[in-house]
Amino acid sequence: MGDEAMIGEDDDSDIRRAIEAILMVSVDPVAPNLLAQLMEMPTKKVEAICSSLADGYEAEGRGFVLLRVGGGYRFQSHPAQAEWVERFVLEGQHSRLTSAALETLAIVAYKQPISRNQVSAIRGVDVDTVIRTLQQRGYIEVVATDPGPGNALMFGTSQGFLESMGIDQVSDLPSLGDFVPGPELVEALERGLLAEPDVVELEAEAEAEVGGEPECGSDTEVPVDDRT
Amino acid sequence: MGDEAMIGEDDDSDIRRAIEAILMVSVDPVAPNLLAQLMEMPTKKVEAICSSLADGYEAEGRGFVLLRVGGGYRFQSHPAQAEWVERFVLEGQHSRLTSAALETLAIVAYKQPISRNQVSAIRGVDVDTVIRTLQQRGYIEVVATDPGPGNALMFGTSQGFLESMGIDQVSDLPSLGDFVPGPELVEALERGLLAEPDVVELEAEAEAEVGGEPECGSDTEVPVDDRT
Amino acid sequence: MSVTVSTPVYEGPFDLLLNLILREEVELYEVSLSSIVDAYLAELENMDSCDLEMATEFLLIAAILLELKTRRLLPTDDRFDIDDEFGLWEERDLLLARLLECKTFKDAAVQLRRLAADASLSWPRRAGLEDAFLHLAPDLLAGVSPVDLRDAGRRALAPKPVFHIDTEHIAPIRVSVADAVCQMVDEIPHEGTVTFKSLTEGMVDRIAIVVRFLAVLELFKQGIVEIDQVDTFGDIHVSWRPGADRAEIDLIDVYEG
Repeated sequence: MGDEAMIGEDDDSDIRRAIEAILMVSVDPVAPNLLAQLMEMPTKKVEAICSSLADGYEAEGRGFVLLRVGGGYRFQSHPAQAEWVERFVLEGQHSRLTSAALETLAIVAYKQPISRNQVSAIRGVDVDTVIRTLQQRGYIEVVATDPGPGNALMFGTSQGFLESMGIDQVSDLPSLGDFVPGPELVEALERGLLAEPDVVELEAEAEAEVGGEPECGSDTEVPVDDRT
Repeated sequence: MGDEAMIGEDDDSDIRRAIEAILMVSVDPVAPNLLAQLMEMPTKKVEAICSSLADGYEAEGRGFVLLRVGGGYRFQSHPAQAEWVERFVLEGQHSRLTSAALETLAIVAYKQPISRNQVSAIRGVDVDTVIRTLQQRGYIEVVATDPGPGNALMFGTSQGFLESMGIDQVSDLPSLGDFVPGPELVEALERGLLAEPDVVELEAEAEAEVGGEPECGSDTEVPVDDRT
Repeated sequence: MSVTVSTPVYEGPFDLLLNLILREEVELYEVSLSSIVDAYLAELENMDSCDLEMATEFLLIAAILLELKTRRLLPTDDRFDIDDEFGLWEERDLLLARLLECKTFKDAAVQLRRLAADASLSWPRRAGLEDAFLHLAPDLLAGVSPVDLRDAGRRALAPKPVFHIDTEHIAPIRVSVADAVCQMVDEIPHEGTVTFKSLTEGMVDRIAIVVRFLAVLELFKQGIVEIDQVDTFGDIHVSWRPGADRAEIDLIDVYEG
């Protein structure tokens, strides 16, 4: 770096900011050539900036590090802060799955093998984060690849799931049995809405439908963040 | 860094590091009192440190921010880097809400807890579809059941709503009073709704008879609260 | 004046009404409903699919406008009962209150839109726990029984209500003029006359009687029957026209008056 680095300082700070932003929101390590592609600059340059960023954090005594891991860069907690993170994990984390997450897990458990898109179609919302959490926590895993176009990953429950539930095999789960309508559906039915029993059936079309939002009125549409 | 002279400073910097590490591994906003509990220090102190961290990132021109949102602190990408992040995220992660959905959301947000029928009464149309969309997108949720006859489901905004709006709590929303139409608009509307010119005279007489009973429509107050 | 309904989409039941009244202080009776309908239909054609909600809202707006219009166009009765007059005012005040409320939340929604737009520029970190700490994380399924999971499954897999319009109250019209013509050529004697009353004997449905009446008029138009009404409001006598051939009857599929 040395002298030349000083000249390019102003340019670099923009790139640095962009890289910090991208790495902050990325779930997986980001490959330097992907960054290079996005920034339209040489990979070497990206790598130099990333490593100067990492050095900077270390020098400033930050609680996080920028790590080169698994073929890419990722923000992580600083190893020296492990004790605090452990304390947070043990005491602070929600100790239960949200009802949304539990419902997603139930869908996977009862409908496995099932693709992410199929789960999405049933839930009516994006399930990426939840699926990731369930996978990360070892309750579900990829059990197959859909032979059809797209080769979607098919998820199923894991051994860890069986252990947590205290059952030997998936078929030990209680039968879904006769459908008992919940209060919401009862209310909807009372209001003259029709139940659509076919929804339970998984169809190939469901996957195709996931992409299209049923919302209309394109001109007045407003982007609303939906990353919940 | 001086040794003894900067003891207070060192304490803080330890805490700062710990907070940075914890926030780095957390998915949801971390409540300040949880941090306070882990750090065994007053919540006020944690809040002060967090806000000084946030200010620091801004001053250093970082690509990320430390945001107070949805009742806690969270690392997010800097809004100024939105263009780069969008490039990286690729698929439009921003789902869109129609104006109708947004107006319904506003009603729920300001009048919560509120039943579907109450929302309907304000919107003047059936809101079933919109309510379901908002629910599926995680902006609103059932927060209670009306104890009265019918046991209507009462809706309120969710944690996801706060995060989407970038606010810490519902009370951070601008006051509804700011949106009540001014007297000119009320007058204009009244003029527009006038039945016949001579009816006005009739009305004047009538008012004199009844002793000037206040007209619910004629003053600037909007009866928004009478359904709660 | 011409009301140009140029809004790309009608949204919110009172929006249009609100705009119409506020914009240039539109006199309601000058609002041409047909021009609004035309603009609306043009808009519908531009859309890929029919938005039921939008269509419904439009109908509601049209109904409100129509009601207000008729109220304005009808001459005011000087001897108007004061109570009725109050009722009218109350109704209008209610509408006014609703319009104001609608406007309030409309403006609030604009603010929410701004908040959301600003917030959407910043993405949250969602990476979560690093692998090294995963073993420490408490079992999220602790305390969750298989029955709990089944209940969650039932909730998630429950049939979802779909939008459905109850049309049971709309009686389908099952009688056609063509059918009535066919039936009546057999019932009208070639000699002598028959009364319309006897032709519609036993019919309860008003629409069926109307259709029969139209059928008689149709036969008259085609020169098959003669019609005679002696007294005002008296019974109508129908008789076969001498020399008319039933083969000449032109059966009409669609009756267009």
